[in-house]
Amino acid sequence: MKIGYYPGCSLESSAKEYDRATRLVARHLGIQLYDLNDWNCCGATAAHSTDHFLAAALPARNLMIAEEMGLNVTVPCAACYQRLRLAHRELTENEATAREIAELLGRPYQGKVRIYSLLETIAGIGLDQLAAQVVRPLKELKVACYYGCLLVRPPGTGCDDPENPRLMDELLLAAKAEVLDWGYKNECCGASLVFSERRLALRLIRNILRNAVDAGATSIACACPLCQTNLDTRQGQVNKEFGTSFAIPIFYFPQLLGLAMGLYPQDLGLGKHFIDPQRAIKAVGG
Amino acid sequence: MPRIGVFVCWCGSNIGGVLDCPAIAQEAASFPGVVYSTEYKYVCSDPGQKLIVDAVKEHRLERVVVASCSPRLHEETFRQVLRRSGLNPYFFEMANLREHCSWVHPDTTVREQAQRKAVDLVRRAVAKAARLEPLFPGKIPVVRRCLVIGGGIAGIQTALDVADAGLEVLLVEREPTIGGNMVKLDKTFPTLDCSACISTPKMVAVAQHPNIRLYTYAQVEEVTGYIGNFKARIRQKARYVDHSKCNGCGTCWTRCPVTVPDDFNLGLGERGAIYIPFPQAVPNKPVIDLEHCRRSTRGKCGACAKLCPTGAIDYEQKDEFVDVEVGAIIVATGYGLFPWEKVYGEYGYGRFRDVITGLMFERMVNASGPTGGKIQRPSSGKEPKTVVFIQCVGSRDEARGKEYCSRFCCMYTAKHAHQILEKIPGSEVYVFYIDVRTFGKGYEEFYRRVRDEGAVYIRGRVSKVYQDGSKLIVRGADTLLGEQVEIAADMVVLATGAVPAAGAADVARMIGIPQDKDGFFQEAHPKLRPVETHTGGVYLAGTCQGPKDIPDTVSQASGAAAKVCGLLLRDELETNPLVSKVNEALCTGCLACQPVCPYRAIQPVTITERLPGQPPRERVVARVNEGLCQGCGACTVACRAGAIDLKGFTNKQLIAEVDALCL
Amino acid sequence: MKEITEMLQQVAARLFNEGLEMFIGYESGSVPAKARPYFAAVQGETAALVFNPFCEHNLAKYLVRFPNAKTAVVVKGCDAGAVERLVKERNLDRTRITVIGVPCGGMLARERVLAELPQDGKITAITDRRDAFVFQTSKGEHVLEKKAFLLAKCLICTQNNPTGVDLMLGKEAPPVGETGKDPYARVKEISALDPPARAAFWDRLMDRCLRCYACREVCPACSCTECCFEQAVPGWQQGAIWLSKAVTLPDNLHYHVIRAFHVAGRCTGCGECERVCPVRIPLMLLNRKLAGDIDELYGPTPPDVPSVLCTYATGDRDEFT
Amino acid sequence: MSVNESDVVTTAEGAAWEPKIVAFLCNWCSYAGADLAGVSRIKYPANVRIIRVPCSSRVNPQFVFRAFERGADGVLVAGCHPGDCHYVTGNYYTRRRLTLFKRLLEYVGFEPERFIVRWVSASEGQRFAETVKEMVDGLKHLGPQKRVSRV
Repeated sequence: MKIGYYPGCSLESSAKEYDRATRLVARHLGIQLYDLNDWNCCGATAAHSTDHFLAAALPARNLMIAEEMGLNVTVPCAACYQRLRLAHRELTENEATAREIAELLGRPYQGKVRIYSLLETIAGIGLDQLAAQVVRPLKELKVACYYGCLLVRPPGTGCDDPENPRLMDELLLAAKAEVLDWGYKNECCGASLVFSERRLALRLIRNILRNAVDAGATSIACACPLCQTNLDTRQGQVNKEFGTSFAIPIFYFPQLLGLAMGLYPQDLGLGKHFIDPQRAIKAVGG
Repeated sequence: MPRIGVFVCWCGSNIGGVLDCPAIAQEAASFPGVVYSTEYKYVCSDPGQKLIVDAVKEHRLERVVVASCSPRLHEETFRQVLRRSGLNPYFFEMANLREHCSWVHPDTTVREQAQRKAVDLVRRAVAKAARLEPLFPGKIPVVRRCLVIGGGIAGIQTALDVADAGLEVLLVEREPTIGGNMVKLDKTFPTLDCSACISTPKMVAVAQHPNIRLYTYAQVEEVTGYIGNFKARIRQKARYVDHSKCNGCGTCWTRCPVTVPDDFNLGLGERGAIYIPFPQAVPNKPVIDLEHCRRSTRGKCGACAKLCPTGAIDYEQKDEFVDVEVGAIIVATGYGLFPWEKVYGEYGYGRFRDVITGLMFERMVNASGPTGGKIQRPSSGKEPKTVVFIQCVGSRDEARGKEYCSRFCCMYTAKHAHQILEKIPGSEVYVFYIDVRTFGKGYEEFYRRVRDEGAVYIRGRVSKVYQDGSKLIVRGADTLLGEQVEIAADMVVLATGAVPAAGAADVARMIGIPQDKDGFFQEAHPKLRPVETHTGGVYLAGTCQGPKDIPDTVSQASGAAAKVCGLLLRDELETNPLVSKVNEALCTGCLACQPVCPYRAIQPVTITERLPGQPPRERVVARVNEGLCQGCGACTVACRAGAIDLKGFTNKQLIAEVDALCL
Repeated sequence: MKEITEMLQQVAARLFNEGLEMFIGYESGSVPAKARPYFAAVQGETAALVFNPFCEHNLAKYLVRFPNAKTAVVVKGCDAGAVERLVKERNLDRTRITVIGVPCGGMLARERVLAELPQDGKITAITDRRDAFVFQTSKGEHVLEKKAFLLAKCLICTQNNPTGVDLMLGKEAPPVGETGKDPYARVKEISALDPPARAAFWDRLMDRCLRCYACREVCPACSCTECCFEQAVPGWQQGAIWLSKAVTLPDNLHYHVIRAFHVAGRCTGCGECERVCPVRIPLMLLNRKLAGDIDELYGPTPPDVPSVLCTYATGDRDEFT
Repeated sequence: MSVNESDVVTTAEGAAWEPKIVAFLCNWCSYAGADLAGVSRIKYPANVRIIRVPCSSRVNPQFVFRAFERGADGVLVAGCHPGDCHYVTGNYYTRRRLTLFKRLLEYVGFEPERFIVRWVSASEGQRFAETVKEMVDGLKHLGPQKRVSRV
């Protein structure tokens, strides 16, 4: 399978390990990722919360690049994914905006590009195919799949059911992990509120961690750089603020899939965690 | 050319104040066929009517034109005048000088134009009058028997009322017992009297009524015919128990080795493969659910047959068909619950056992229900201390549910809240609502009482329910305080909205009655004909027409019964003579008219045609059933051959009207 | 063309042996480059049957004249729908009819062909060579490119092999119509005119109508027992008189507009009305307009519905709000 | 739409020409709507002449053409809103028939303003009055319909 790849800025910096794990797992599964030529920022947060037009124009350029390359595109970052999907919708449904953007960027967008989250792309090869690649079943791994908000919302734009998403659960089930049903799958992690409303954001993070741990989870899998950062790097602050003692590793889901496929933990960027994942990795024999 | 009389009405100053009525009458006198023309202050008054009667006699009038107000108001009045004058009442035509002329063109600046328009309108009426034909309502005999489909409280009430009037009733219910949803309820709001105590005596009355024939575990499969003369086919599903032998002793159902989740208790309890739905079922005789019966799943058992003292068990029983003739049909198929599990992910898609529906709560709190009246969490069997009610689940939700209000949920939720607070000391009750609608007698008082008892009403929607350990966390918005609220609940009760009963669409298609956009059966007029349908002889009772509570259901059921009595207690029916007719000589039998008719009044018939010099030939032509035709005329235009015409609005008349107006 | 002609004759002979009572096909006309309908009633008459690129007539309507006989009829791709239409509307008993399909390489415009062939040459054979017809004449061979010599309707033809036939003769013919040609091109041109110009266009055409009713007589969708324009009972008690018989512009326009509307959704597009018009009114421009609108607004009509006007969808486009 | 002085057509007698409109109104909605306009005393131009039919589906396109032949300048057909037909489905057929017929009329050269179809419910007296006003304005702008008129 050939597909365009839009890593987005996070995967070039704080979430490098997400990028690395994604590329490795994709290669292993025979998914050929083609980086979009000269891609630009998707416009998340900074642009989309201040300028409606820019919010569509920035991702539009990336879509046009994909269209020129004749490829659909897969997006690992939840925020990028949502920006691209919403821009596609705006461009195909709102003629006036489409015209304005075409003028600005000097080319029209035909609307031919389909935008997939990384979850959909991997699920697209078939769960059986995936299961066949598993050499190290994640049997001991009690994992709570955490989707966050942007991946599944707004309804109709997300990649899965907004109330009870299942895609990541299915993928990790195929890797033989023990996937838990829990209540905070699609809750907000506080995102960038952590800078302006620190206490509020920490409370949100605390709730997620607590619910996962109460459900019996020994690890959390996620599909969004910001979610991972918040849940991973803020655990210490949460513990300090609320007197808790969380120490639960937060994985990117392709990291776990990679482990199951027998890839080396260091190649999957598993050394970059704040919360040491070694115990969890050892538990699955990694 | 018939002799036409024209009567121009002043309607006091309503017409006379704007138009020159004498001048109109004078001009009308010169129209073709007019032999008498006059004006009068109030033609509809007694002396005005006498004027017509006298003029008909004196001037030997054959057609009458009254130029006055809207025919929607007085056409029938004047037809009666013609009848009294000895003329066919359909020899009458009206010109609408008031609503369509004097009232809308009162200004002196357009007086001349208005006057000219009035004359044109009278000319039109005269042109049509000259081409009127005598029409006679047909007479059709009436079968004095009524079919009631559905044996819930609506069907029961309507059947009893019709039967009490001395008419025969066939009551068909698809479940093994009558009683419907009402008999599942525990108490009824706002009086809190026991639902079963007031409905089971009526069920027994149905079973014992000499004029009611009861078909339970049966379905109407086909309906043909028309008002006064329907034919219906009823399928009596095999019960595998011969009810003529069974004495209802109960040995079989207490000893059946199989246990199946019980649909009467919405899965909260269990029953055997041979069962009666509940102890007061009518008839109080069992049926065998062959799908789960061990004899059919494993090939051996036969315990019930061995135990039955009367030898009533018959595993070889087959479905039977009964063909009946009835004069009227009352549809009372009731409602079902909105399938919330498919839609509402935020309430868990039915994954959480302690999220239940209001109807499940009714069964739980019912002393004869699966828990013996104990309120308990389905997950643990423990008594819940904190209960959250969520209103409008499926109702008032354009995006994912239904746009309409289901009407009774506010009140049953208030009742449930009361029951929790009464039965569980120290319990907490929270109700999330959009609006509280207490539309009935004593309802607002009841709602206030429940609030005073301690139920906390929170105005807002619930965004999420999730399991947190043994608790259900309910997160919602309090829109009055502008805050998010989170409640750790033991049980969540959803006020699921009402939708048409499963199979309503099939019933609609079978009988030929329309459904509204939500699938409820469409009444003939939302205000003035709420129990009739557009199909003559078919009436509606209860929630199949739209969500309603028990008092409204019973009222409508009695209303439908009154309509049926009014219909069936006559010897004959008069049919509306303004119906379509087919000129068979012109009809080519293409039947393009057939699908256009909303009343299925057009059917093909084979006629033998004898043309001079040719052998007789069999040919298919369309024929209009005058009992079914309502006179819309859609078929007349669908017929390209011009073979169908509408009596009272014939092509000839309409063309003459066009010509007269354009003169 | 020769083999199809031979097959036709053989099939006809066989059918008569099996009890056929009437065979409707084509024979050569009395003048060159012309064919005409031919009615064989007995075995011995089958030898005159032919098929060539001048068999432009749609023979389906003739079936109505033999309601009680076992009849066979020859149809081209554009004629097959007419039989279907007549059967659907109960004008024909399908069980009595044998429909014989012939593959069609397109029909030729006679005038143009005659102008091309030598005046005193006698046509001895015609062969279909996919892009051209080859004429053998007593004066030698002539190749007539289809693109230049076919009837206009054949150039937009999409169905030159009949469907729903009982018997198909010969091999399937390759497509005839030019690809990419818009059948509604002319309709669109007329629609683009402003109302007065459109009125002038039609008035000029309608003015020359003779009201001979040939268009109606030949039309397979015009199958009323008695045409509504001719229902006349003398005296003042007569039924509705829809239309005066006067040959005036308003009446002519009335006649043609209503006739087109009558066959709306039922017209099979065979083009016979236009072919038989003695004053060359391009009547298919009316039928095609309606067909185009129906296609645009309502799409294909389900097969169990008599016509597009006998059904509806609640979501039909509403141009009246 | 306003009417320019130069557009005003005068009759032989010199009076300003007034268009004549024949209206077919269904008994249950549009006729009742016109009645309501009367009851509510909503004024509208006196150019319209109403013919009552049980349902808009009773209106044969030939009636429309007939009116034009007899000299009508405009024809109006009004019925219940789709979905609200007294006869359940009648106006759905009307909608198909008259959509095609109106397009055909325009195709053969009738101006769109000559033939109008409107949905007018029994409660829409105002809408009926406005429809008539609009039509009269439009027709005054076009002038008399002489093309197929025999008068």
